[in-house]
Amino acid sequence: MTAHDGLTKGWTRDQMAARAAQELRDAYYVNLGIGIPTLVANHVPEGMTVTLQSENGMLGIGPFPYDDEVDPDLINAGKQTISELPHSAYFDSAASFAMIRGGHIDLTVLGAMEVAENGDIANWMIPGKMIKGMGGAMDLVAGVKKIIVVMEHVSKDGSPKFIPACTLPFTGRNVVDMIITDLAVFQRPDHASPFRLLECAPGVTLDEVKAKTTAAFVHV
Amino acid sequence: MTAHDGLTKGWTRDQMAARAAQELRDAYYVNLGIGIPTLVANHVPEGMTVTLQSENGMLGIGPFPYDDEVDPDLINAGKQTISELPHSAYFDSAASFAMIRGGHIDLTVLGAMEVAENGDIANWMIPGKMIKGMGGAMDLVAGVKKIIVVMEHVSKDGSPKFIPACTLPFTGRNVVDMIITDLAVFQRPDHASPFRLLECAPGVTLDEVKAKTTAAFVHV
Amino acid sequence: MKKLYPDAITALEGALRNDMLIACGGFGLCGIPERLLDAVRDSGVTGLTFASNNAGIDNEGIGKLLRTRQVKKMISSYVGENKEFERQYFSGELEVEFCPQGTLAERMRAGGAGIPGFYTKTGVGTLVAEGKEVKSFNGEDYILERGIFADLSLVKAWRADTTGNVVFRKTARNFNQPAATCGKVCVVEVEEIVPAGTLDPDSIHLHGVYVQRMIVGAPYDKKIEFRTVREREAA
Amino acid sequence: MKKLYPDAITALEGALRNDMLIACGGFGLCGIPERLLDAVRDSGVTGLTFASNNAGIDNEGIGKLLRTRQVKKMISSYVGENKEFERQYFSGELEVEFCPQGTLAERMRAGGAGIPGFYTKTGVGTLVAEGKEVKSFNGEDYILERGIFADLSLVKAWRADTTGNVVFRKTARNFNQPAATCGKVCVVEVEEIVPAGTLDPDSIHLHGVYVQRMIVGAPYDKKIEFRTVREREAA
Repeated sequence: MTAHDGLTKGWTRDQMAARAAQELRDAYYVNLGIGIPTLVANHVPEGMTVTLQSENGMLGIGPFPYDDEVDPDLINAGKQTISELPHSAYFDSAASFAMIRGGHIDLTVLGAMEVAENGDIANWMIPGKMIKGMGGAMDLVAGVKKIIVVMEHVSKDGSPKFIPACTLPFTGRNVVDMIITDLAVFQRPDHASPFRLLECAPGVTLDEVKAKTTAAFVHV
Repeated sequence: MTAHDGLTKGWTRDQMAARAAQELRDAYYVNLGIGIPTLVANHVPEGMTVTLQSENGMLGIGPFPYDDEVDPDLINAGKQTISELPHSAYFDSAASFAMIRGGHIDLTVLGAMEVAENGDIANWMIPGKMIKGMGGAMDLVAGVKKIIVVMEHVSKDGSPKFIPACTLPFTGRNVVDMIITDLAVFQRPDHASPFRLLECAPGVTLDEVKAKTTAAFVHV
Repeated sequence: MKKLYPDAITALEGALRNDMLIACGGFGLCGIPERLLDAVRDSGVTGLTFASNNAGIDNEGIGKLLRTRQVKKMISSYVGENKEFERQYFSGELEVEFCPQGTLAERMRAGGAGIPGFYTKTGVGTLVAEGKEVKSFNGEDYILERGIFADLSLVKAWRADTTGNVVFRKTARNFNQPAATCGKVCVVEVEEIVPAGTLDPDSIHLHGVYVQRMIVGAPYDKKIEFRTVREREAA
Repeated sequence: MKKLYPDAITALEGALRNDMLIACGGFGLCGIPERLLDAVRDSGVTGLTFASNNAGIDNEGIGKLLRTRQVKKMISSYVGENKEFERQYFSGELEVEFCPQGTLAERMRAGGAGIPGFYTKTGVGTLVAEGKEVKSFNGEDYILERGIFADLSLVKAWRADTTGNVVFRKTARNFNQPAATCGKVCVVEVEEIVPAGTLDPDSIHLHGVYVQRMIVGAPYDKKIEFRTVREREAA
């Protein structure tokens, strides 16, 4: 059974994560956001060494621990208990963001509420609703070499999320390099170029992507 | 036999260091410059715990090592081999000067070519001669809580070193708290006040100090 | 040089006053100075500003001090999972300065290192940049962020020697190290005190020069926010 | 992920070019990347700028590259004990930017941490402040210093695991840690490589994320600038 059985179309959350994992390269240091981005860790290609950074102070995130190995002093940035790998190492929060801000992390995969056609991203605040804070998201989009957004193509009410300009408060300006949705993948080679439609999910047509996207993008 | 036998007057280098050591307090963290200041370590009062910082990355400087304990990886800021104490600890240069710049070192004792009556100090450069560099001196005078200068009262040609205004390039401006020379001790309670003559060395008169000092200072 | 105090209340004597700024370690509930926060609550001081990545959760960590209305302002990057916080925030009782996580950590480190301001790309063009100076370096905009100079640092660590050399354990290090450096007085609670010479001198995370007072807070009942586990494969 | 190279020349392949900026660790002769500096000399690249606390001594450390006229400029805090340096300096062949030791270390750390500028009290009102922006914070003047963004970092360490986690030994750590972080490419020479999992994960001084290439440079004949000893008391 696959998700592309004709009844559903587009990518599942796990397939979106798998698509993002195709952007990994050997020896990459990677920071994964909460939600779908976390699933990317399950799709690291065989034989590739990818080291996951957790911004609360760890390189080399291991899988969830066995029940009898749970350690309250060992959590990820989502505050979930995790485990250690042989090459794991710890550091403080200032050192952690020195790595991030200093451009030493190769790739981050983040969720978003909105991405604008110029690469702006909004993912931390809805005015009038409870504001929880930006956590490390602003630091990540400002500092990491490559920024991949993984998100549903449209919001629950059906409105596009890849749009001409963000309506919500920005997390970062002109920072996104790639967008992976359940319907399509968009990419741009640099921050002066427009996004280009790279591929559509199985069963998804260009027309459907166009209909559900208000952002301008290039396509073949 | 003492130095005050009537034949000599004023303090020896070692006595100047001993006088500076009277400014130590229990639990102080202290950075000692090269030369006379280094001798201060020999005069830490009995029962007092003073921790010496070396700006190349060590807290808890021990004495020179025994010949068979010399370790090329263990030197002080003067590049001399030293030894370790039970509470010694190491760190990198950025961390070392974070301590210094951040005001966490209680006291530093430094040499000087000139000190001005407003607390300016010059101790790193003579124009026209080979410039070796300021090393950590500018950081120390800018960051340490209390700055004590230990120097000969006059230079080799007999000219005063505690003067109205520095003639040599500054190491720091309005930073010196106390001056200990072979003839006298000057102190000021804060950086807005003038220096006050605190004491004269045995056999030294106020008139002699006045004659050999061009800086204005307060005295009883 | 006696840095070890018998308990948290004694260790905080003379170090607390109303309307002070406290830098506090911890990430979520991981590595929070529980004993010291309890003692701050019991002291009754009010009008506190906390520089702390999080605000605890209901009745844990700084959350305890929110409940007693002792906190005036939080400087934090993430304050979710806290109903009382939400209530006070919406009613205007509690002021919040949102600060990106890395900027917050760097501001603490800067304060500790005598650096009153530094430039960062983080937050450029966002709400975080409002009211802040912008400067261009090599054609790119950066904003000026300020060092945090706190009145008091509250820190949770793993082990310390009698002279105040401190080590943390795993991800409980987090904000504890930078928070420790930026306070006029730093009080550290540890799980264990060991004799000087026990800890590896090459492996000290927080040096004695930063630590004025210490207590042993053990035994700790460390709380976990999200307990996630995997199944052991059948043999 | 293969970070270990067979020798210094191989490890520097493609990383060297004329007129580049190199951040280099070491304090005096303590913790200098001897093998890598030899390989830079042998490569013949010229017009180099070194950010390094010292300039070596005659025919040791960077002193070797001064002798071969490969160095255009030094960014240093102390350059004494070096006759050839003195000669080139006075003849105008060598440019020197004197930088206070703590400012130099912080500039390297800032470059590594993505901070293009920071304010410091060090050097205010001195020659070091000339041409630099001054800004007042709480009534006190500070000068703007710039982060160092180097093309290459040359580092000497004690041990590393195969993934590039590095530890230093005693005061040989010095500038090696901050220098390592501020280069586009960081090459580290170590005394020993150990398997991943050997080093204490709480005690890594330089994390693998910063280290692109490594070599084992042992055996080392570590030189001492000033050998000072004390007499053993008679039994």
